[in-house]
Amino acid sequence: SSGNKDKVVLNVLNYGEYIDMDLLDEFEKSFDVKINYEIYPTPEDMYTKVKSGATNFDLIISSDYMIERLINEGWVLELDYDNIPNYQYIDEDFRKTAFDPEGKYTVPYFWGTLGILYDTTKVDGTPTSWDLLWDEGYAGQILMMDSQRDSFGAALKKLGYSLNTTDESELEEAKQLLIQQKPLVLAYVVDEVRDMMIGGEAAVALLWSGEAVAAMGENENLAYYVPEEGSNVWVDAMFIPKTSTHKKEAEMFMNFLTEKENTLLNIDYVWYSTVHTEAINEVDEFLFDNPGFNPSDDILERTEMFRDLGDSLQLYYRIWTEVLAN
Amino acid sequence: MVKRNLHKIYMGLIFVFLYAPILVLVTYSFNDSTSRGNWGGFTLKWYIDLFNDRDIKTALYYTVIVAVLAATIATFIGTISAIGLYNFNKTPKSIMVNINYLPVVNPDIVTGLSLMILYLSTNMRLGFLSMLLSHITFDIPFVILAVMPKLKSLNKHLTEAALDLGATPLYALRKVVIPEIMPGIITGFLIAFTLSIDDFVISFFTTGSGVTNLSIVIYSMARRGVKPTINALSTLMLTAVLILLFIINKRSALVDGQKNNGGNY
Amino acid sequence: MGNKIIELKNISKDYDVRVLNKINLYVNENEFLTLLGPSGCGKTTTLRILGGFEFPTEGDLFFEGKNINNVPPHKRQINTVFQKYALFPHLNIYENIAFGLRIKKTSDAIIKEEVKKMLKLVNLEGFESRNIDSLSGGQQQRIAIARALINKPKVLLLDEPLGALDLKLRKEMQLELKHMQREVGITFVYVTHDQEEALTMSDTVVVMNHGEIQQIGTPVDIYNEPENAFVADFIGESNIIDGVMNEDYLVTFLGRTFKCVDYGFNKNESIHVVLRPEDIVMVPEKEGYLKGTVTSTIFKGVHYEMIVNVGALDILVQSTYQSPVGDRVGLKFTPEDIHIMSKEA
Amino acid sequence: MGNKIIELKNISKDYDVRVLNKINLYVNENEFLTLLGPSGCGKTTTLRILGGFEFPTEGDLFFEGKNINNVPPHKRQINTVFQKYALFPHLNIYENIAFGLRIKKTSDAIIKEEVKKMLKLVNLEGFESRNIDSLSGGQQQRIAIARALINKPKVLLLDEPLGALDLKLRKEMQLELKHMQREVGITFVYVTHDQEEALTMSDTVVVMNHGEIQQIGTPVDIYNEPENAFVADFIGESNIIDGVMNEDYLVTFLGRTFKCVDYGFNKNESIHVVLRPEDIVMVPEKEGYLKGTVTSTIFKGVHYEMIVNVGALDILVQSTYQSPVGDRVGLKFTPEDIHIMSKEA
Amino acid sequence: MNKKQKFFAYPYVVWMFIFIVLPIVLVFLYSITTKEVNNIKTINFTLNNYKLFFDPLYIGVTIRSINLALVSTIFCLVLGYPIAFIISKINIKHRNTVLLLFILPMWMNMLLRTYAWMTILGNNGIINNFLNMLGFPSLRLLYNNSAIIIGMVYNFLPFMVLPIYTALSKMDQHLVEASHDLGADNRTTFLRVILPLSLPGVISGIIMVFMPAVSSFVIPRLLGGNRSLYIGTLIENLFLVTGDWNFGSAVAIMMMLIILVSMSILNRFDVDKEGGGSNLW
Ligand SMILES: Nc1ncnc2c1ncn2[C@@H]1O[C@H](COP(=O)(O)OP(=O)(O)OP(=O)(O)O)[C@@H](O)[C@H]1O
Ligand SMILES: Nc1ncnc2c1ncn2[C@@H]1O[C@H](COP(=O)(O)OP(=O)(O)OP(=O)(O)O)[C@@H](O)[C@H]1O
Ligand SMILES: [Mg+2]
Ligand SMILES: [Mg+2]
Repeated sequence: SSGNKDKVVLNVLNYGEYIDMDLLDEFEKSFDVKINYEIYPTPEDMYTKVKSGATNFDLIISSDYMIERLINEGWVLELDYDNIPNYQYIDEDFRKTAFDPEGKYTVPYFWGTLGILYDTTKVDGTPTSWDLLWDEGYAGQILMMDSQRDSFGAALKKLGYSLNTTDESELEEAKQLLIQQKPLVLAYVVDEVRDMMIGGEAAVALLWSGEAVAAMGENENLAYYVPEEGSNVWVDAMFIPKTSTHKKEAEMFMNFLTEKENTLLNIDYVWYSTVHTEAINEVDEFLFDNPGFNPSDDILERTEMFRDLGDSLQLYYRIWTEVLAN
Repeated sequence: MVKRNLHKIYMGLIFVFLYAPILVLVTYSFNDSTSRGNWGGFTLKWYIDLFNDRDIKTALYYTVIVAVLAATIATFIGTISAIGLYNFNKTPKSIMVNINYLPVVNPDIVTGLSLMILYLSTNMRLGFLSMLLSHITFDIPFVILAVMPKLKSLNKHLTEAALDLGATPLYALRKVVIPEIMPGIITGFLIAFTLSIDDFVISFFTTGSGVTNLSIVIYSMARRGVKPTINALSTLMLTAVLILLFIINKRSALVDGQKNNGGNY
Repeated sequence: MGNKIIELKNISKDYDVRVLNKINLYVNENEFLTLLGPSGCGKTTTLRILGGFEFPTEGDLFFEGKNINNVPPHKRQINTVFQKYALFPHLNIYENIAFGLRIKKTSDAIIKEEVKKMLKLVNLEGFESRNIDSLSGGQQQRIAIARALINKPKVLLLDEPLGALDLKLRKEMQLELKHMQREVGITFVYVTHDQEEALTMSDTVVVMNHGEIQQIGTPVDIYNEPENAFVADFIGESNIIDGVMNEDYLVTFLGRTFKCVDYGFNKNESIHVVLRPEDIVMVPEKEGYLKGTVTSTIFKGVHYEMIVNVGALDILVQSTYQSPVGDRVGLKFTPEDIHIMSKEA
Repeated sequence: MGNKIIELKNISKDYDVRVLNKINLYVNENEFLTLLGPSGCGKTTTLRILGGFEFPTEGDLFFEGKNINNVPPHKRQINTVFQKYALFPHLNIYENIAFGLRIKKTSDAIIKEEVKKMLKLVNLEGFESRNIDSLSGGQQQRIAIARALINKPKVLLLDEPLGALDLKLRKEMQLELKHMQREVGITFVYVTHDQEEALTMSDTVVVMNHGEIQQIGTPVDIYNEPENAFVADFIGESNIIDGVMNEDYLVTFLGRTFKCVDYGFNKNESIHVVLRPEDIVMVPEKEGYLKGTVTSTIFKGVHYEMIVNVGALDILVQSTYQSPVGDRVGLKFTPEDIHIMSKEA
Repeated sequence: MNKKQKFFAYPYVVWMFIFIVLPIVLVFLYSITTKEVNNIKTINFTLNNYKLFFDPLYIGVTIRSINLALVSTIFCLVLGYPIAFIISKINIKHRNTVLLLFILPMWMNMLLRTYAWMTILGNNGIINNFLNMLGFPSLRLLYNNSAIIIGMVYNFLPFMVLPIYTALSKMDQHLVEASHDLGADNRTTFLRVILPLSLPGVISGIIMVFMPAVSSFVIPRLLGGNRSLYIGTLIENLFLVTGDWNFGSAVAIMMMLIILVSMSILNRFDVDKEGGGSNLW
């Protein structure tokens, strides 16, 4: 629209479909900044892209363990929280996380859990355990995720181990469990789980809470739970990579997104759990009462966050390859 | 006669096979539900959304611009180079033709990443230009592969005749060789355009600075479920192309007609 | 006639093998020169070297005294009518013929007029907007001629331009071409494997075989004084008989000794005797110098062609009167009809 | 000769326009029949209908008495030598020739022998493993002939098979083909636009023009008794002169009255007089029936061809003696040399 | 043609070197080193990446991928040849339209089209709904090898049809006539003349289908439900998820080798004998 050369250009990188685009327009308008908005499909894609240094991003939204990795590699700038007054509304529980233990680098964006979405018309009773994913009664109706950390997470938790274990024998056990499960699995998918569950294509699915909530909004026969053995909780957060040349404007944008009104707009678009202490009280009833969106505290106590595993990650890759190639 | 009908039935089935997914896609662009799984009634809202969708609009813009530019430039370079290569001696020619084959053989992801490494090691800023260059690079081989056989089947006496009649080699090229190999050039262009418009992997790794294309948008959306807006967009594009085809057909019929009637100038 | 317009000096051409071997030849201005020879003897190759489409492996090519070895085709004032037409399939007939003028940016009005004239010349008026594919071979050939002539070149190269035409049209076109050549004063280098055509049209005939020139001369020279058996045999049908030259004006062949008009050979030199079929007169058996049996007789319109077996040899004889197969006949000829050729020529 | 092997009844063929119009024709077994006519007259089209590659728009086609309108080419015992060779580029020469036998699952040994025989026949021994592209036009044509003949078809269709050969080779091949046709007893339907070739080889000549048959007859009939001016003109070079038939055996043309051998015309009927150039004798001016000036003289090898202007008309004359251009000469001929043709034929 | 026109190709020869050869050299460099190649000082050469490739695990993946690609290619050939043949027989006026209609679906995004196939083939998909309506039980159509093959055939069929069509349409019709004339019926003519003459097109088609089929990762993932690992997915994972570019490069180089070798084998059957499969379209 405006060809003003002197305008600050903010390079933003985010998952696709993870923000209400109107907010970008509004921010541009009110702060006279131009936003170059780019999207990516997976955290790994993000990592490759950022590390390539092709674009000097100013603000990135991504997931916990990937942020941790970048922080560990010294790629993330400390924030000046004075520029982000709205940070006060962020739930204390999310300010100091495993990936940012001192709360220096990030502003949390959304969060969620890993759990099981199931079709009440096809599943008897009220399951509470990971065992449902290994239930031979649902052979050919189980959807797993094509995501090694999540799939291993389910297996490890079922076995009572940590999500972040690097113990080879524990992993070997988990691998055997996954191989044993393979004949029951309809598909290893990521992108389509929600649509498939809405369409009644499968009975049980390993899924993230936000997707589950969205699916439940479309199909009332669906239910979601976080298994009692424990599970994964994840947090997506905003941070500023060291390549940024407009740190101040990036912080302004973080503040902007953390405003209550804007958070509500975003919730309405994204449907993941919010970290905003004020906004949570103003979401509509369906969301507020939904265990996917607003899990009870005891569920949270049972969950664990993914950590950056450093070089041990290779081990996961190798055994996941063996699971798939089997 | 029976055979004729068999042909028709076979082609009919093939076209059903080819267009069934397209039909599904078009149908779901009118689906009043965000999910592909179920039918929520008829709506036009995705078409309205489309015009307000900033993401999709920029992506569409870059997709079309890059595809048109890359296909055009690649067709130009490819045609010229094919003519050049055609005149190479046997061994260098076969080496070049084989190198030319490599991008076709290579997995996109390898091409994309290796091009990215190339740009970065030359300190080139990723963005529109790098994406365009990459598209041109993987388009050219297909153009060459489309043009080369036409050159081979070209009666070589035609060029000679043109030269003989006083045409400079360049004039002969423009007025005789190019028109003669035009079908190959058009095929090459179409293939290049098709590849460009559909490319995700190579674009993703070689773009930056806010430049995206539709494929990147679609792939990045996939996690959260592809919005039916994209279906609406595809439907519109399909319609546009069909209308274009129709017009071209009408026009060429007209031109043909003129050819047959006029001529006495 | 005039000066040499084209000169070939020691031109050779190798592909996998040598297809032209040390060709020396000049063409005078306004001359009608014909390359004549059997299929594969190198006629087309010679023409392509003149046109600039092939480069000689050895030797030099001169045009108006200047070496043009390295001048590209479009800069030579030479136009070609190709053996396989080479019409532009994407252009209609009008545009094919107009091609050369369009390059020169001639005005549309003049082009129109010239094309019309050319179409008339080749007997294809009204074909302007037709497609190349819709023409018969003969028609295509004629368009190719029109396309080359419209450029008014200094030299026109024609590679069997009339090969696809029927005899009637061919004869008309022969006269037409010859006429045109005289009128516009263009030098023609003409390739044919039709001996009669060569004799009819040419000022000079160049007889080739196996990539070498066998004889250069006027039609009359070539026909009446062939320099070797190949030429004699190739030009017109000849009976070629082994013989011995006893002394000047005396030759022995087929077991008999004849008077003749040739001299200058070594005593008892082995030679070829050439007897033209039309020079031999068929007479009752006892009157003939040679006696034999008619083994074949073919109607050729103008005359009958008969083969007479004289024991060791078949002799070809032409006559307007037919002798039935099986007849015993005698053959007679005058000393002037006996042509003697050295075997080494 | 024998029974009708092929019969065409009222065959017509339309493309955009009518190119064959009500062709009626039969071919006898073992006959050598030639279709002769100018370029574009429909010869190839007729042959393609016989071969089964085109379907007649109207009319019926019989083979040995059976209607074969709807019989596909491969079921017809007819083979074709195509005008543009149509050799298989993916096969070498051996395999091209062997093609027909391979289909019949002939044993390799026999194929080898037969191919060898055929290659010898067409004078291309040792070419077995050569590539098609490496052959000259004439050589390709000969391979095409060999490929068709190896099948020993009942009828062989040949579309100007010798068109690309030089005269010498053409004459040899003419004799060869004729010989072979007699030997193996194949019916030949031959297309040519070369009148001499037609006369030389054929048992029957069919003269066509504009898609219609002009005359069917033996070579001698066609040459000596042309049914109309087109045939007379097309077969051999003729002088065709307007005249009036005063009464039987008496004709007036060019202002003089002559005796002739024709009769049966109406009194004072307008007719065409045909005078063959070779029948006209050139005499001193005062001895001639017609007097004129020589305007052109061309050496043709066997004879000279001169044009004599007799005021209203140019008369073509052939003679072994040359009269220089500008000479006043007289022309003489006998009553037998005057051929009268009705104008309506 | 004019020898000088060689120069036309020189710019592209330079281009090829920069944009094709150089990147592949980079990939090769990655495949024979450990970690980054950017820093010349820390470069360490190794053949371990290739050794790893010959692990039965990856050999299994490779063989499975080749099998799948072969089957898809054969299906494309069997389905595509008749299509090319029929199109080449269509009246010239309509031919281009039919060809365009044939390419047109490829202008819709591949991911979208593949999703559409999921809608068609799913357990509650269009086909199964239809079957249920007629009273038949549902079929398991999605997430198996047949679904992958359908997807591959769907996406790559035009790559088979176009080159064959081109070869057929430039064939001299007189050759077919000559064959009939020499006694060959339609079948024999097809086998002995048409097929051999269209062989260059068939070879191009096979190459053009086999190559993307063997390296595709989207189709096995979406339509195959990722139930088994294929080489394309492997490479993608290695580059994107694992970030093991070195091994990824080795696998990519091996895949290129496999394809190049099969190409050169195929080209032996090419009657044009030009090498490099220069007969596409
Ligand atoms: N490009 C080429 N490569 C190899 N050999 C060739 C080439 N062109 C011609 N020849 C060979 O050179 C010889 C002479 O060929 P050329 O075409 O000049 O003969 P020609 O006298 O014109 O014959 P024709 O009367 O059949 O046209 C032939 O043996 C031919 O096979
Ligand atoms: N497929 C076709 N479509 C339209 N017209 C055609 C077709 N084939 C031939 N003709 C026309 O039919 C007429 C007869 O053609 P044909 O090929 O039979 O002539 P021809 O006597 O063999 O001539 P030539 O001696 O030049 O070979 C010509 O005017 C030609 O233009
Ligand atoms: Mg030649
Ligand atoms: Mg013809």
